[in-house]
Amino acid sequence: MNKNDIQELIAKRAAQELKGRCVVNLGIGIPTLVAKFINDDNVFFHTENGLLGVSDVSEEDIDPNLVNAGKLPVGEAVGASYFNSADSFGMIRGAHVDVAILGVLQADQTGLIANWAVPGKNIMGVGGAMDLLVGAKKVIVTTTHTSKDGKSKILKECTYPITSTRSVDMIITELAVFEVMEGQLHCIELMPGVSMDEVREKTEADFISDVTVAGGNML
Amino acid sequence: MNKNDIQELIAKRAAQELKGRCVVNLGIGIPTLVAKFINDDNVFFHTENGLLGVSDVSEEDIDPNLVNAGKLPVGEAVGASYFNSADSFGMIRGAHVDVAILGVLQADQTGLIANWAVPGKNIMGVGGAMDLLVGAKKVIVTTTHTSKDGKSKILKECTYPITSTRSVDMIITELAVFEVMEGQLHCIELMPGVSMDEVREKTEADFISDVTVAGGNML
Amino acid sequence: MKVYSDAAEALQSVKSNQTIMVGGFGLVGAPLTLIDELTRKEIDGLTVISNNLGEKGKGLGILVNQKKIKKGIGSYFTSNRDVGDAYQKGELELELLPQGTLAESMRAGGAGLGGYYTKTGVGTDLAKGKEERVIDGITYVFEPAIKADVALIRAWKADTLGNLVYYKTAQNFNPLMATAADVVIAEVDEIVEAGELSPEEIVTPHLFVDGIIRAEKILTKDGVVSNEQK
Amino acid sequence: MKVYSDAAEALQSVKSNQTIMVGGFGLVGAPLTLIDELTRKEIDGLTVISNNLGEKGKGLGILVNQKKIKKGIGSYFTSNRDVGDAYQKGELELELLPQGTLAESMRAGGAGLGGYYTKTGVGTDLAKGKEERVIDGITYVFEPAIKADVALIRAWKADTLGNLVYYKTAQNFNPLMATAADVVIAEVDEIVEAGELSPEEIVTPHLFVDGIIRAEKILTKDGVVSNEQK
Repeated sequence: MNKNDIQELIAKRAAQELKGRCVVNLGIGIPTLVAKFINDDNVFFHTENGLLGVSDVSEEDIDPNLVNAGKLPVGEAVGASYFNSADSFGMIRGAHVDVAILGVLQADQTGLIANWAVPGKNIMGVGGAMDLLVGAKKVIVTTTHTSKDGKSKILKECTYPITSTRSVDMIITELAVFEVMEGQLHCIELMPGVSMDEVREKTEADFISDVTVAGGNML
Repeated sequence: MNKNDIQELIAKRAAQELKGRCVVNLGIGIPTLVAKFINDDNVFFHTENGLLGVSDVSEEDIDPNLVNAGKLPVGEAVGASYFNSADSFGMIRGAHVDVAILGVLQADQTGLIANWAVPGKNIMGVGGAMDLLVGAKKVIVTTTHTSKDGKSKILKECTYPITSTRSVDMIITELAVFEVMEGQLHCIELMPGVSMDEVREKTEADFISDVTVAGGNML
Repeated sequence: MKVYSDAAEALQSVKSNQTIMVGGFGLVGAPLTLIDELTRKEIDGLTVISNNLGEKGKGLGILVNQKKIKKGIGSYFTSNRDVGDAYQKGELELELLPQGTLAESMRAGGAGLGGYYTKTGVGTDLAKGKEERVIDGITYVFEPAIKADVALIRAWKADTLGNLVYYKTAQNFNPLMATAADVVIAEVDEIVEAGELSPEEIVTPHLFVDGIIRAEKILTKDGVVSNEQK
Repeated sequence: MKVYSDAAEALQSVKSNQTIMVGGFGLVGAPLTLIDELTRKEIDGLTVISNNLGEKGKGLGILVNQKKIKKGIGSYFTSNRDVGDAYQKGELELELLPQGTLAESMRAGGAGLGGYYTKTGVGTDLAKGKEERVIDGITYVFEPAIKADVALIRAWKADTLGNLVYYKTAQNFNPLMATAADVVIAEVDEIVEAGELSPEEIVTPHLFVDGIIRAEKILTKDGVVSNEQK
């Protein structure tokens, strides 16, 4: 699979988690792609720079003053509303956002994540990451399973500074889907064509194999 | 003078304090009358239940959902805006209201006031009084000089619970105008026909006679 | 978000001993239809957070007389003498807060904050027992955030998604309460299609709202009347 | 409230070593005309509170390169590499706050609060040295309110009194900064007569605004251009 296919595979799987009426905040990168796979009027996208009701925008309708948190142009859905940054983060911290889908630099086997700083480099940006972690009712991580140099991004323990003491609920990669239950990582699903051996090999973290849904060729 | 004349005399004098562009919050009672004596587009009235730009309303234009903090019907001035109670009190506490004109039960010779509770009776209502005291840049008290039973309302020390540890800036009665300077009460003006002797007689508080403007028949 | 056909259905989940926020400044912006239903419902032990506890025999004042309210949290109870009487008899607990503190504590609750420091009330009887803190030379008191199980609010228009706009000074505490309760039911004059309210005019985005009903009681110059357009 | 004829006049009172809030999320909703004037003004030692410090060589990024900024307070400096470089060289102090904390601290400053307790950041490097407090079983950190000498903001329309409305996601931090500075200057696309903005659509009431100017720099699909309608 090329990079694009991998990202779309992950985003598509994450989209399946959005069922029933829900308000969803999408992070930068793979999370942004999730919207492409949602065709449900009951899923509402929130962006922390001040809009509930994010939709796609066509090239000719781009408005430079209508962007998402990644500063990419977006559209305005029917029933959308705008608000200032304090009100927007009030929604997030106050648990009025149902799901946040985020990218990570690292995740660990207790569900803690690191996605805002790299030691040795300057700590230069956190944006809304910490607010989303403490506030969203459910947090789903979408990430490639390994970094560019092939190292596992799902570790025994994060080596980068953590984003929150709150564990995420789910991690979706191009290889598998993990759930965090009682502080432990459970692999609940393999992606099509992926074996548990491959997941074990490419994952530093300890996890419990709990595959009840056969997405691939073995349990 | 009858009660009405007394109230109008006090309100009219208070109105003279509102010069230049300013945002003014008027309390219940005599303060509400102050608006009658203002004919200046640069004076904007704020009411803490959520409106900047209070104006008079004629009987036929009364809207039951458009009221001031005293729950009396008001009108909407040109350039008015509405907001929720948290934003409204943010304006007050945040020192964005220039002048508050308030009634009192008691004031003392250091400028402290009591206007929200009477000991022995239930403490049942404070409303926005404490917020206005800590927040408004200038606080003017308008009050009859004595209570119904003839006792001075300007005391050596308040016997009722104080509204704030912040002193007011000015006290206007039907007998005189006082300013609070460096924690002391200064009588700066006598109302027409009022003698300093009468003021001294009807005032329990110690004050400094500092009458530079002859409103009446003596200095 | 559900559009309920009547107040009884909307308040089905409201139970005894819950904490309920009720919008309005006096009767202005109060959810009169929902309050009316509370007076008919067999519940008690309520903690009611509202600027006032209605007027004598009106609005929340009826609940006071029905002894359904265990505790009232508000800023101005003076306008209903029955509240003072019930308090004197020990039938009603009261917590009095400065109006700005009441509003701000709701906002804090809705915004996921634990509490905040305000200048208001410092050195007065209402700050007795409250923690003081000096920040940059100014003394503040700590006020905890307030939340509720249910908020009953009044808006002007809702769209079918649950977005709300308010009417003039009938706004007051309503948008704040909408953020600070587990279940938020709004009573409105009119329900319009999604897309009919401009994105810039919406004050309460739909993510805060769980249910809406059309108001059956309306405040007019001549007092509270039934909504004849119904 | 004064309508200034140009940015130079509007910023006449801005001095070295002041704390200045600058609106915008990246370039969206940033007061580009006023920033442009800052780049021409002979000042330094500024503390700038803004979500970002512009982009490389754009907006506030120019001020960074001019070494006029002593300290930046914001949530996301990554989008301008020059910021990191200046920080490494010790030429620029930085204070990084979670975006929600940055926004909330401005709101607190504008609303006369001393500070507040938030869950955000608890247990992370950004909360190091910050006071923790457990309220109802949840751990929060204390965050002080933020204020500034001057706020430079961007709105869509102003009326002649100084009431402001904003455009879509160009709102962001602007209405908050309008409450939290001693002097507030707004740059707008259009100035209309008082009464032309509906009382319900006004986001920033005029009591917050000290001066307005018509924008000369406008963000378009093709980047920042001069306002030709001028």
